[in-house]
Amino acid sequence: MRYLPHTAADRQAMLATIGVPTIDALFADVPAAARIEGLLDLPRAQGELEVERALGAMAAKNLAAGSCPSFLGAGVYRHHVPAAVDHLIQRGEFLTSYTPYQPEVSQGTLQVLFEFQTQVALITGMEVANASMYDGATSCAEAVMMANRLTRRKRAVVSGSLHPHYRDVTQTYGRFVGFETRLADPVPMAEENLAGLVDDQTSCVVVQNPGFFGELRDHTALAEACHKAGALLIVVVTEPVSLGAVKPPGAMGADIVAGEGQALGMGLVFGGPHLGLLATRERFVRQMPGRLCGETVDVDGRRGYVLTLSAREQHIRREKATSNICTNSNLCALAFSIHLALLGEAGFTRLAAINHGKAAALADRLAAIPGVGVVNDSFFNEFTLRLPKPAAPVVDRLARKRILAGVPVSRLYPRRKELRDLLLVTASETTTEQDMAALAAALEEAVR
Amino acid sequence: MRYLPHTAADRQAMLATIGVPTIDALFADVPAAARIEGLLDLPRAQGELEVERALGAMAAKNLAAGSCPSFLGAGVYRHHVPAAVDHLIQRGEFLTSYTPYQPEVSQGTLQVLFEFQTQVALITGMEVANASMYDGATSCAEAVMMANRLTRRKRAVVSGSLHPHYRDVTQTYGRFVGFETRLADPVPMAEENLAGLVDDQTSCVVVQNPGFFGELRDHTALAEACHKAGALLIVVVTEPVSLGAVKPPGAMGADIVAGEGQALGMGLVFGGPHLGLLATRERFVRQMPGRLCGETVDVDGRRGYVLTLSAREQHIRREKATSNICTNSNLCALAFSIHLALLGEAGFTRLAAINHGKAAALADRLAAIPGVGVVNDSFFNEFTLRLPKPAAPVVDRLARKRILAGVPVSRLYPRRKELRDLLLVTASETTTEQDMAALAAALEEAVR
Amino acid sequence: MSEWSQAVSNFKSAANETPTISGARGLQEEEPLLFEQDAPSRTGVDLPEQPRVASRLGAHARQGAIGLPGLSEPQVVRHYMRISQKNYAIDTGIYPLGSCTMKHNPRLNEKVARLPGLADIHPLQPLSTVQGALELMDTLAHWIKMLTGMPAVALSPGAGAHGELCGIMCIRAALDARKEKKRIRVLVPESAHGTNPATAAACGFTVDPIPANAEGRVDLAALKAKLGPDVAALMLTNPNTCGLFERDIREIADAVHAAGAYFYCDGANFNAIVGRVRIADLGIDVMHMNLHKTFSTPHGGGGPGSGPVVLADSLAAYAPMPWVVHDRKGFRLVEHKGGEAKAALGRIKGNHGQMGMFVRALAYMMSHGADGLRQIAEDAVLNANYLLASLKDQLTPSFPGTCMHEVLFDDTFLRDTGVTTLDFAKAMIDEGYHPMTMYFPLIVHGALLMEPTESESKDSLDRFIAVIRGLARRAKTGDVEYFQAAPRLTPRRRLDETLAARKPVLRWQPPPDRRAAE
Amino acid sequence: MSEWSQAVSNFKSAANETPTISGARGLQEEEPLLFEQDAPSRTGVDLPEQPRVASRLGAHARQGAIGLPGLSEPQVVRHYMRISQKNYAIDTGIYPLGSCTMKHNPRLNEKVARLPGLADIHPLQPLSTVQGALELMDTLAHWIKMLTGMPAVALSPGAGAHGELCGIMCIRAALDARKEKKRIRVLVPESAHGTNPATAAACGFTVDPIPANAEGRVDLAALKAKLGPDVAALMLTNPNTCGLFERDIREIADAVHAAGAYFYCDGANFNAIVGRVRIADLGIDVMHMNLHKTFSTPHGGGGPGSGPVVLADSLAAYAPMPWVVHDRKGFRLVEHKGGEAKAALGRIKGNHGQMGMFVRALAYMMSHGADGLRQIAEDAVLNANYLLASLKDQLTPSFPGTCMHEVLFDDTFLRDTGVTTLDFAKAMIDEGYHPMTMYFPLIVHGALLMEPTESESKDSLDRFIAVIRGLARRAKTGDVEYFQAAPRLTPRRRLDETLAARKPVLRWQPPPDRRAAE
Ligand SMILES: Cc1ncc(COP(=O)(O)O)c(C=O)c1O
Ligand SMILES: Cc1ncc(COP(=O)(O)O)c(C=O)c1O
Repeated sequence: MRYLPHTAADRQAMLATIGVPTIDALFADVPAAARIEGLLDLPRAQGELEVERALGAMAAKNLAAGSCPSFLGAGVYRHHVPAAVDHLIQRGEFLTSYTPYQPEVSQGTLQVLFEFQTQVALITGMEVANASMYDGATSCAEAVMMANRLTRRKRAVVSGSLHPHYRDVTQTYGRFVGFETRLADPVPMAEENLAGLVDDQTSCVVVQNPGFFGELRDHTALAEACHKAGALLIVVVTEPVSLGAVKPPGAMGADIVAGEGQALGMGLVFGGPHLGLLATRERFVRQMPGRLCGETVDVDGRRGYVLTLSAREQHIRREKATSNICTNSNLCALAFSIHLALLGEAGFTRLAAINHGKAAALADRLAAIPGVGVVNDSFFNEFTLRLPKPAAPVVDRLARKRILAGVPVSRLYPRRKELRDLLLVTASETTTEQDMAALAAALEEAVR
Repeated sequence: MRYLPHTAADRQAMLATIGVPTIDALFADVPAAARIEGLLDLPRAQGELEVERALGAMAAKNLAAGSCPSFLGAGVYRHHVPAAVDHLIQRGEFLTSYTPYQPEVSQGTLQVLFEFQTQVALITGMEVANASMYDGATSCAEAVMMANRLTRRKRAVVSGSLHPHYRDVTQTYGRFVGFETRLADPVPMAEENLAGLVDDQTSCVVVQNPGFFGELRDHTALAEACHKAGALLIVVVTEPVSLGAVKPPGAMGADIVAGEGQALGMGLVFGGPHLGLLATRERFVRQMPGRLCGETVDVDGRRGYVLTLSAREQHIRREKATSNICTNSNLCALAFSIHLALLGEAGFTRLAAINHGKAAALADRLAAIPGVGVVNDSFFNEFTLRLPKPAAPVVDRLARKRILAGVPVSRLYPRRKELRDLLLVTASETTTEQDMAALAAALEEAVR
Repeated sequence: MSEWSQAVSNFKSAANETPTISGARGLQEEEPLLFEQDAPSRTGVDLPEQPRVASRLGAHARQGAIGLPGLSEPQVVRHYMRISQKNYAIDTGIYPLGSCTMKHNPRLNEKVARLPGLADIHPLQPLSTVQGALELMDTLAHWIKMLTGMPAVALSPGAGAHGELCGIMCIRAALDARKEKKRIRVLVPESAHGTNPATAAACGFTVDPIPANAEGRVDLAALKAKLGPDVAALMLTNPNTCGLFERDIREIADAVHAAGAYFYCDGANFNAIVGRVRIADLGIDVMHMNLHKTFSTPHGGGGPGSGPVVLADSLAAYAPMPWVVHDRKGFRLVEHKGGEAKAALGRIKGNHGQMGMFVRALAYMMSHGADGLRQIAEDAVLNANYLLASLKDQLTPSFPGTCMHEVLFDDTFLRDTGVTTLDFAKAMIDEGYHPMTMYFPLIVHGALLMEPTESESKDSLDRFIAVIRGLARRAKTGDVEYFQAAPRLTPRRRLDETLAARKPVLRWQPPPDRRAAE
Repeated sequence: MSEWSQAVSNFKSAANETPTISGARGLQEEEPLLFEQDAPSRTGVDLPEQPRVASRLGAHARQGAIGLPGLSEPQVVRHYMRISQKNYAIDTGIYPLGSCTMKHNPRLNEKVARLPGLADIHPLQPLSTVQGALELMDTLAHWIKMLTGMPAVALSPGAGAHGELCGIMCIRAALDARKEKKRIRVLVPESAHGTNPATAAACGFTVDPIPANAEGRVDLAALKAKLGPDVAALMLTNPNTCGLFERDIREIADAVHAAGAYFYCDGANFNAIVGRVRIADLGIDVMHMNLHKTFSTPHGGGGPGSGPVVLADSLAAYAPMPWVVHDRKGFRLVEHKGGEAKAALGRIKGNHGQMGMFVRALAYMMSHGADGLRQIAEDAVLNANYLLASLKDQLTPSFPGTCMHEVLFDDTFLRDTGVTTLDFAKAMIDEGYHPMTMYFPLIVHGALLMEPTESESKDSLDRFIAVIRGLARRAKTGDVEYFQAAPRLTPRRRLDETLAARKPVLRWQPPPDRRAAE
């Protein structure tokens, strides 16, 4: 077997050194009833060629988004990732290293984290960020738990603008971790009165910007209301590219930003692994979950980096830790950081402007289809269409023509009839004139 | 422009340091008549996405051999290359370094070369090998020039079994470098009497094994005849995988082996870059063309590697050099070496056995088609079919069915009517049962 | 020169016998932060003109600069190349971190994970366009269930700790269904990984530690004594973090079940037993495994991972959404509560789990096959025991007998030398070795926990053994200073962690003058 | 431990202040040869059973073992990871090798070169199945012709020297066609790259050197004096290897043509003038360019390259096969002599040229566009002049005035210091810099030829300048020993090249006892 270096002779020699006659002797502690004798009923070892063919056959049954006009978003965004990103993250020194517990031989990963934390803080307008969470949805749930600890309260008010997966995850965590989630209804373009739901038991209000339906809102007043009531404002960002064009949460007075970083550096990957972002104010840092990298010096006085404030973490504090998270999304953070480093200020803001421009152009085009309306009062690169009929069958029909038309809201809210005709549509720098024309034509036909 | 680090301010500051007002001042030596004012009539700079799309569109117009049953060989062979090979050769330390002129910071490349030279010597059964040539064809021509120098003669006798590209290149070199090439006719399965063509002006005889038509021959007697006449025997190998199963040139008394290494580590790449191999006897090494890596020690007595015997090369000897070659095929040599390192003795011999077995199975199958005959008395993984009609139109017809049936000999010898019905067919470890069935069925139909 | 360059060149280290002007040490380059290489307007990505259409941002446009640095592509590539070279990796050497299973990461897996049909698909595409993806998830689930003998698996957890959370939530849900609100204690051996107590506590349970016996295993009597009607679960790692198989595991399971509690198994060390032990037959109710350990998906410097959770019938109904169902119409996803997901505990992660890891893990499983996976366990255990046998006279094994996939030493062999486990580890770094896990598990003094995995050849282990033995001898001869000054040969030497924690600097800040100028 | 391991651990270097047991130095690992890690039967590639069919090898089966080493995949990956880290690369730092144009190699180009539709096509597929590949070659040819203004291009040469061979063959063919057999002399400036005289000599010409004038350019009078009815060609590099534009180039061309000879231009330094100078207007008959220099295809440690040759009408008819023709039926290849290839000199390489390099070079051209390519030349020249201006008071420029893409110094600044150009270069290595080209061109003493290329940022150059100035000062203060002992910080220190050449060891040999045992 190509991955196993031992020859039969090696194994014999090693058993002799150990002083046991057979390998079975080393498994003597296993209760007989649980021993597997012989081989399981699974295929035998296969060569690269066979494995590649088998998985390639599965891959071939899927419609790759890049091979057709594609307008899906709803928390997962397809952007062009520069070739250097994927090349660099595959370097063995990054790819095959562990958590940087030995800083002397991990300065690579540590410097990446320090830079990543800085980038996340900058684009969100926050003071500090951590080294990543699993994904945006779990980051959101952990942000609520963090707010609970900071406020010593246990009730979260959740906007209807929050992505339904984030709502669900936060609710699940709430049920088992022990906090209450008050969920506002998902209403496109609602002017929610969340401040009105804040009481003295409320630890935080969770909103998303751009919202799930694509709408943009300024939460400055909400932040003030929260603070007045002793609660915190958590702003979720599912499309980080928006931060190149849109007022950042930090400028609205957000206390915690929970985000999804996937749009930068990663592909779609059918939804994971993605990248949970978490940023906050400096004074809250000791209640943050997850790893933090900090600057220090070595014994020679030279600048270097270490994991720090570990007294929050499970491996030091065990049951008193701020979170149970251990492995996070380091390699995704690296991809995000490289992509953002390549973009820089000029590229990032321009990318955002192009995304917005394409979406605006697309919205105009689709709004011209009889019976189809754009619901949004504002948006970044994603907006909601109202169709004259249920959206899901329309999307299925277009998929048969190899057009991925968007996300029918019913996929995420199957039981809400009032959302049945809504379709989320996203454009990006990858969207071409031909893509738009193809969608417009096919949609017009489908809703006729 | 993403690859250019200077800002306008940088350029200004640097011009000021230099003490010239504008960049034009630095181009003052260019005759006015040859200056390009403004921009050439070529497209402007494009982003990654645009370039990728444009080249992707060209790629999409080709039929990738891996996407259909494919049986082409004739000097270029498609094998499965383990994923680790392509990953490792892309490491920037290998990919973006120059020729290892500074050994202290090039031990990576140098150790690779030392290992590569050893591997090539081992599989060819020769004493030493160099660090690579451009490709098999130029390696063959340089081998003849080397033989000319060693024998101080200027006539090469060339077998009809030699690949026509190699024959052509050797002939072109002969014409301009100044040596004679006596070409035997290409006759499938000929028992050539090349020894009979050797005279006291003959520097070498060039044969290929497996021959162009796939046949295997033992050239031991020919080697003896050459040596008796003061000439050298050059054996060409275009399919290195054959050396895992077939008697190597070194065991036949070859003096020089010129080969093509593409089959190991590289893909097809439409014919280049590939990898020229050149191996010989130790006593001929000072007349070898190309780079050589040798073992030595550093000032601390530690083993290390350097480029050596450079007194043969153009950068030291200029017009007295053994060859004008400078840049060779280093990265291809690396790919070859990694692939062979992964295979090892066991994998290499087994790969060869599988190739042979698949070809034998395919030959049996195709020979059963009425009107179709296998011409070969022996072969490794490639053999010649005689069809009942010209081969080229048959191949074109099968290509329209997305079957790449093989190489019609007429593609390489368009003016030899007697070869018109011949088709070269290759099988390898990548050939499946279904591939064989598809070819057999389509061929049967096409020759009916 | 930039400020950074000056800083580096001003530095003259006492430790550097050959100070350089640049601060570089031959091939070991110094590299500033991205932010220290900024030039406004510069970019490493060329983008087309933006379309001219009316803005829909409303009043929400960003004001002012963000502060991101501008670099060209060559600078960015060089930046990451250079800093990458400051990392140790399994690709460059043995990485014997106990409990982390740092094994070879095949490049085939990276390749297939990047096939557009697997990497470039959106989680919310119509299911008709992702049948192959669902098939892959279903196939992976099949392998996992066959390997463990368990009837159900939840694929969505993002890593091991998330799998624990998932498992403990399932237990909570089951207890809730049984209306057993009073079960608030979770028993956790003292040797457990930190995530175990942290998970139990996060879910509102009280963590009750169980001591180990003299053989490094759960003290069965102590366990039994702690069991009672308020106990929700036992969280047990098996093989445990001392590298030992809990040989009483079936009795433990029986006792736990008899007390009405559930048996959670931390399967982080599944590598030791894959293909040799049927989890279902150990009496386990729920177990997570780490695809980034046993099934070789790369650790990536700390993630991403994937922590599937296998469930016995007792808990299967509570598995979180989503999951894949294969019926006559093909594959589909159960994404919402209700109906067939009536009891499901809900969603614990966005989308459908770590697909990128699923592809890699499945490629790994298929490559090894039933035979190779069993061989993995055997070779991993063989390698650990070979280390044990070859080091036991110089180092001090914490427990008698053979071990499983990892071997635990304590610092008795360093007693009175003045050399600590940490010093010893740092000297290993100079020798070109990543240290083992240190000071964990907590139940032995100055723990050194070594897990070589099956990826190491005998020759590699022999070299490692020679170095460890040499260092141990050196420590015993009293050369304390040598150890205390180690490492000397790394890009940075020992770092001041106290300073880092006391005055946290968690991000780059523009220098004061630059901020003022803006 | 293997023999190799023992050898390494026995080594105690005088230079190593901190000797290690393993021989490793922190992250710098020692790595034996593949052959020293052999275990028979082990393999890193799993292959299926071989089909059971009758052998057709006849009497030609291989007898006995080959001697290839058996390693597993983890070992092989680690082997190449480790040794790769002993290389300097443009990815890790400035690589100012004059005449080599070591510029940034974009990863986009690697990506597109691996598209199956470009990488996985056989050169002898029916032309109907490779129309996109031929289109790509045709597009590349169009760019090259537009950039040079020349009417024809031969794409097949495998590298620069091969392009030279192609060009000189074309000249020979043209002379043959003119029946001018007596033209046997080729004039080559003394500053020329070694491939120039080697190429001319290989084609049977006598090489006649032309001296340089005091300004580092061709001595026009000397050239004219050498021209005569037996002169076949002038081979001139422009910009030349002193980094200077041959400002008399049009007069030179006229003189050459007046004498009935051809003007070959070595275009290795095309990077200096791309987009700013029209080659056709310089009077050049034939010129090669190096796609692996100007157009950034990676050097790969010494190749592969690609050396297309542009031809004036005077020589176009002699271009070697194959070439692409675009007509109404699409793209086709001219592969054989005769017909439209009547005068063609024949084939000089297998297949159709370095397709893999064509893809990369075209991606590079399209990425830069007409505007970016011109900017390349400007920035390359700017960077070289910036080095010149910043170093000229410490080092000694060989010639007055500004330079083009590279700057030439001689060793006058080291006179009487005891430090040689080589010593100086080795001290640069300790500082983390690859040295410049040394002792070339031959026309100045102890040459230091620096070509920064356009890829270096101002900050990178500033750091480089500070180090070079610092070293120059150090040399002048008389610290000879420091330089003579350099490099100290590299995986190996100065290597004994004399020993290597005197007793060549060009391959690994099994140790005697092992051979005996077989
Ligand atoms: C025994 C044990 N349990 C749990 C975990 C946590 O797994 P993860 O890091 O994937 O969250 C680890 C990881 O180190 C472990 O070793
Ligand atoms: C001026 C000059 N001419 C010719 C060559 C030869 O080119 P290649 O190495 O591609 O054969 C070089 C390469 O270094 C060169 O610098």
